[in-house]
Amino acid sequence: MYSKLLQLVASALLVVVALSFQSAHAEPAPQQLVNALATGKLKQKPAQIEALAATKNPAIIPVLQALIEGELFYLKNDGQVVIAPQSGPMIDAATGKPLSGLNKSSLKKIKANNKVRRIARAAIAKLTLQSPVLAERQAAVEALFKAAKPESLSLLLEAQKNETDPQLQTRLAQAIALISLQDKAATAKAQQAAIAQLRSLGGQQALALLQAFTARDDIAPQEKEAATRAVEAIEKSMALWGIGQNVWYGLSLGSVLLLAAIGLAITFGVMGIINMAHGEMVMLGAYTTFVVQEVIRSSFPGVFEYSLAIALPLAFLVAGSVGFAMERGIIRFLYGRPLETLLATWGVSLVLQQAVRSIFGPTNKQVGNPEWMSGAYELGGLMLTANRLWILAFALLVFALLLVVLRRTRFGLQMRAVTQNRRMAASMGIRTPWVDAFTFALGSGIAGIAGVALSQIANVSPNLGQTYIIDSFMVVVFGGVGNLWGTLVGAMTLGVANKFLEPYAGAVLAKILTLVFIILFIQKRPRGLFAQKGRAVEA
Amino acid sequence: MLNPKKFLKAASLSAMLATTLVSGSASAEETIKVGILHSLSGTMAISETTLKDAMLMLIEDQNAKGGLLGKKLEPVVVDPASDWPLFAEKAKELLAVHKVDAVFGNWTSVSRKSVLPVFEELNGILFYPVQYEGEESQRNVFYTGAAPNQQAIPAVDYLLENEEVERWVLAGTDYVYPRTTNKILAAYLKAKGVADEDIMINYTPFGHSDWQTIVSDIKAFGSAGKKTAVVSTINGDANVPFYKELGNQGISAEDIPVVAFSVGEEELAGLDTEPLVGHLAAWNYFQSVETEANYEFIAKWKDFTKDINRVTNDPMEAHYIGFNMWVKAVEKAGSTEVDSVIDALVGVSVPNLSGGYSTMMPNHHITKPVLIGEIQADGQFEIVDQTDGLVAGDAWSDYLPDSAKLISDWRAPLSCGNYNVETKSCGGDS
Amino acid sequence: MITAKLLSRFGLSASALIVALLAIAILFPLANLALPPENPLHVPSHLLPLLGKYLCYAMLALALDLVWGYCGILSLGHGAFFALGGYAMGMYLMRQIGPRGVYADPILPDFMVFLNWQELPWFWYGFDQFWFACLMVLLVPGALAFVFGWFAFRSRVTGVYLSIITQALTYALLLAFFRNDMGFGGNNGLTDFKEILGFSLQADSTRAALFAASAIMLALTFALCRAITLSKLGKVMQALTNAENRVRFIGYRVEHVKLFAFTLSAMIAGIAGALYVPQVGIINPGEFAPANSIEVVIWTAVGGRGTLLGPIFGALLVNGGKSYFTAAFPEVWLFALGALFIAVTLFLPKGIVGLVTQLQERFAARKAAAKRQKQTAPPAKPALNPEAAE
Amino acid sequence: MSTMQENQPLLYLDGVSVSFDGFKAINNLSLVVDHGEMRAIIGPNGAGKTTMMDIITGKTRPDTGEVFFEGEKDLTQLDETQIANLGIGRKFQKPTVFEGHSVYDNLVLALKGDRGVFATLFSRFSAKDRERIEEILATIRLQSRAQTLAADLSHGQKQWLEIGMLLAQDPKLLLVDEPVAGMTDAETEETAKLLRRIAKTRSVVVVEHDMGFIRDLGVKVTCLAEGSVLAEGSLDHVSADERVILSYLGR
Repeated sequence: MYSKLLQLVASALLVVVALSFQSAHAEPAPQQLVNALATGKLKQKPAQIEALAATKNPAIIPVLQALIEGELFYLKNDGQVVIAPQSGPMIDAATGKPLSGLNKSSLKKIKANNKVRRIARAAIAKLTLQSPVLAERQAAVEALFKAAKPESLSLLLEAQKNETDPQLQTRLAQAIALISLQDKAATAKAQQAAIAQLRSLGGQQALALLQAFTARDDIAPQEKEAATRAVEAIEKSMALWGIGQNVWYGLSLGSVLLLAAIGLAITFGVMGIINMAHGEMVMLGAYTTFVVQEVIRSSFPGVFEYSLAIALPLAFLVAGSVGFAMERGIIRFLYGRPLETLLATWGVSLVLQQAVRSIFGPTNKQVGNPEWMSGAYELGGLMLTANRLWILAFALLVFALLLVVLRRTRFGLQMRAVTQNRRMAASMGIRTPWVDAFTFALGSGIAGIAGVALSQIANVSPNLGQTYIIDSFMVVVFGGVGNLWGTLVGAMTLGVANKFLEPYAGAVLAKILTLVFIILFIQKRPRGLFAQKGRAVEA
Repeated sequence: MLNPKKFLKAASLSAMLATTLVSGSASAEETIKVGILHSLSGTMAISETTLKDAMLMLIEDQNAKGGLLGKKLEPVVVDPASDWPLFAEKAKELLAVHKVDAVFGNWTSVSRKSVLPVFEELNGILFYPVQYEGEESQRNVFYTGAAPNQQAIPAVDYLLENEEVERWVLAGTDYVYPRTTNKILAAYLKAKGVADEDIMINYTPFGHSDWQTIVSDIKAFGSAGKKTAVVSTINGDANVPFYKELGNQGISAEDIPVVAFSVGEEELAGLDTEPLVGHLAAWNYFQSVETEANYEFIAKWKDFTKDINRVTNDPMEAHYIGFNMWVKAVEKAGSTEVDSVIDALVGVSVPNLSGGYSTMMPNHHITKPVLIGEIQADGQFEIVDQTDGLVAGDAWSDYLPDSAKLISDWRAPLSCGNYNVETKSCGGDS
Repeated sequence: MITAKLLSRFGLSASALIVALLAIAILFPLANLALPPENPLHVPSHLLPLLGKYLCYAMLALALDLVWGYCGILSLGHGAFFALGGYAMGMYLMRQIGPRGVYADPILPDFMVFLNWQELPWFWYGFDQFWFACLMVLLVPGALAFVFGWFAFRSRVTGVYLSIITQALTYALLLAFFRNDMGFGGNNGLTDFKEILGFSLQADSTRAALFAASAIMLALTFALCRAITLSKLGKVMQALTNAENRVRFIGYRVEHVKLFAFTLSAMIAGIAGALYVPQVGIINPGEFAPANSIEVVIWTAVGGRGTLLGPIFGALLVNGGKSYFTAAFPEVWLFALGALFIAVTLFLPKGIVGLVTQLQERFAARKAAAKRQKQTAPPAKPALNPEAAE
Repeated sequence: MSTMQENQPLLYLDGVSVSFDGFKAINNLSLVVDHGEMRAIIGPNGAGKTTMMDIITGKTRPDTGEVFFEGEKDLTQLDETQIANLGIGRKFQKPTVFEGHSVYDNLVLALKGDRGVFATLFSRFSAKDRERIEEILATIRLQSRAQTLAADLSHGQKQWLEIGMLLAQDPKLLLVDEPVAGMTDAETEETAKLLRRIAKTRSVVVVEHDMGFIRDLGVKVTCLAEGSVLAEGSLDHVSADERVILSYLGR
């Protein structure tokens, strides 16, 4: 969230500053100090930046900004530092004048590492803390908040006096609290205020500071007492939020399992085909997304944000038609021999994996996240990442749609009729072979759609399907074969159970325990969570 | 159902088939055979296929230069399918049936461990191109990838010095390489004065895909007011979801940098690196190395694969070095006879791609520079640090009590991979 | 005389297989050790462990067929029993290394020294004794199968539910054995073995002996399975695949019958694993991978399930094919393998053995018809084929 | 056999109820079958006839009520195998034989004997067993088809084979679910004869829809409806009952 916000703000800032800079009557940046950036090793950069910052000249802001963005270069021949944005004209860093007649081969990049970037950001923040632009001030406060260094205390206090925005006021107060709690010279009153402030801020950073504070031996008992109570309060609220967070993680893992399994709930659950190629259908969906994004990148870069929406129907079609072909070509000869479908579909899965490997190569393919699926939302103490949120919503949507198709459409009715009593359905005029083929295609198509969503969080490689196939079978069987609700509840239960075990047992043991749980559960309910009942089952 | 006569016929037929199918193809022209033992299917294909292609390119190149000792080199490619016992079987096939003169291959320690006895028994030569945990030195194996002291320790040094990191998360996949590396690192960090509670060690299974909990733990661990870094020995497949989760939970490299030992250009090709800018990796080679030799190598590679987007990576350079070393050693020995080549290899020096020379040490490890790179938005690394000189691979770590007393020297008179300096004896078998 | 007894007891083709296996057990090692390499009949040294490995796979497939083909229990986790047997043998071989490990620790295997273990975990005790390891080869898979089967069969878990929980079992074991904390060497598993019973594993004679042991063991387990399937219990087992309820209602304890077959099968798989490990030289958690267990099912199906010969042929054929294809067509062999599986399911529903039987029957029928037409031949002999009924 | 057992009815059901998902399949059912008695059970579909058999044979556990065999053996506490070994044989509605085995082997498997796993594994086939099977084959008229695969039998023959298997078990009580469904008239007649002959030596409970067949049997009839007994007595008595006519026969 922060980083996303920062990036946005930073780029806005760049434009604003660049504009204000050009029209400004501020004195130019000190040329000598700017050009010094071209000299020396990485280790000398922090000192160079400090020297620039010490001038308190706003003209250095675009220079530092360019350094952060990796757009600062120097001329190989004379060491003049220039800003070379990815698009647009090059600028002389010291004077801000556009340069012409230079090409990139005559430039050498000025390297920056994390530390340099961090220092540059702090330097910019100090200069923009009192900027008239709200966004700039926000970014500045965030940067100083993160660093929480005593030397910025006076600057922050200064800024606090003049700040008008109430939200930013609070943030400033929090930043000041963070710093003054570490400040040995702070007055008792300031400490009290800081403790209260941090208590309301909450979170790990505040907690750690308060804990460190209580361990100090140069503080008065009242403050120590207050800090201890604040620590307790924060710990308690964090524990509560922690449970909520775990539930969220569990649901989110559950939604991934649900997506992976839902197509299988049709092909395996409803039709009884032990479809080992199910994972490969998911893989096809993911590769479809990759191809769609490739085409968009090369031909229609403008619609990248919609790439997933475009990929969805295509993935459904691609996986669906492969499924259709599979049913027509192979599976229809195997009805009544469910275990042999395992063999044939395993063969199909090998062929599909190798086909994808031959066409696309064995390495991972890059599938990008659209902007709206990046970042995170904070909800109290909960951190909800956007892509997980979308995937959860999407999984539920797919589930609901499938339910509607099965329950409310003619095709769904025919499908259920065929799976329940093939002969009866046939004698009633239902074209059972086509219903079979389309049911299988539907299940495969759904798996393809799942692949689009899973491409956002997983490797897109020929092995993609193999990573999900076992979990998918576990979910369907745990939920009860032939019951969509079972798949939903099964996926969510396993997801949440896994995530609650993980903090105690570690990721590996949690997974083992979940598997053992499934084994034991099946002993208790040999037909899964939502077993079909009645005499029909025995037949 | 079957009568015995028919059965016996079938049995002898299948036995015949078995013999013919493993006896391979005899070629008319006299060639020098080079075995390539990399998985082309299964879970490891993702990394190893590239190395197979790299080897084919190197061999083609050498043949264009006129071959070796006046003969053409002939690559023999087999697919061990990421199946460890199959590695041993295929190694045996390469050595016993195809009679190759050297084998370039394997990725992961377990595959190497699986073939070790085969190379020992049939006296072959194996070049292993991947970074590994060390703790091994075998007469028939030449380790061209990094030992822990050629990757992990310099990376930690960089973070200590440049980022002033005080808290450490050692996150890895649960297998030998991360376990050993983390053990070495923990010992090293403690020696540097890092407290126990400032080190968090976490292991995950292979192919771990749900990183929500662990990433949020890392985040919590890192927001305690001390500068925190993650040292990642997370393996292959699990990296993509790990980095995606890092990006989504908003952990930027400026807050908590992650330094990885198993993430190279090839792995990044499967990722949107925009949110990962600034995370680090330590290798002995990056595609972004600015040397003429490297530019030439990259151009050749893109040309060979007919794909301008193909990237190069560290294990490819390791094969490049290893192959050239072998060629030089064969020329030096004047034959491909295994024992003389093994002897000739020690001390051979060939140019590496980062502008220096790599030398084969008596412990069958090589000297290399160590580079630290930061991930860029274009999927490449920007080199932010480099060791001053070359670092020689250390087979036995000085930070593990039991291995500190071992040394390896395959030159006469010692000729031992695990000589115990305390007991003055060559431990174990050998 | 023995042959006559064999014949009357096991039938023609089964006896032929037993005799052939015993013959192979003697002849192949002889051809390897006694004949000079230039002799056309010489069996090269690298081939023996390879063939030995196939024989172990054949034994595993045979074990699976006993439960799948004869009791209708499709286990997707038989690789687990194989691997456990392998680990038991591997632990013995590890202990045999003694002080010859790279760290020269007299007791602890290298990987333990390496991870700073101070002493041998309790479950490694006893494995320095061959007899104890052999016992464990049988007992560990057997006990696991017994406990697992006890619960599963009593709760009447059947069909895909059973298949999936067997898969969950092997998957859980896979993850568990990957953990270095378990004390089984983690991902690297157990390797770098030196000798068995004092004989070097690198020696051709030891290899030959292991190969012979595999062939003899396969013959023995085959005879055992054959005897069981021909017994009344075998008939009860087969009856399970037709009408489990009927078996129950005429008073057999279905769960006991299944438990017997499952446990025995797991033990056979364990033996196969134990013979496999010294021949391939490594055992690691990869053997627990669910895909491996599925492959066993495929060998069995390719050969023909429900016939004891089928799984043996299937395992030999598929693995031989795999060895060949991975070298001959390393880039595309998966296409060939995948296509093979599809083709077998579509065109050979009863596997290769089924096809042979079918052809034989058709041939016999045509011959009989021709004879009848001629009106000269004596009436066709009744089918002297004990397996025709299967 | 103790005299106490002789005095007790062979099968005793009292106040038995069972419901599936709220649907009461059996509702306060009581039924007594005596030694050597043959009883016919009739009733409309869903009257609970098969469920009643499920309860007697241990396949379904009743929610409430008592089920006793030979006076003291509480069947609700036993499972199918134990109940079968007490001497209760059951023929299913759909003929259930081992289709993969020959007729002869089907009978061999059903033959009374030790059912333990190892006893079965090492069991030897004695001359006495052979005699017994020949006898049963004769009873069910399948001598000529002894070596035929059960799968290749006609529907009626499968029914007979199943009855033959019950005979081989030598049970005290036979539960026969719709034995003549799908049979020709001649076969039906034969089956009635067969059952009457069997009933001379043991108790038989027959569930059937075929009124002609029931009449042929000429035994006491119990009519079930909605899970409880509607009427009991001779066929004429029962078919005269108004409630029976209303709920079953009349429709």
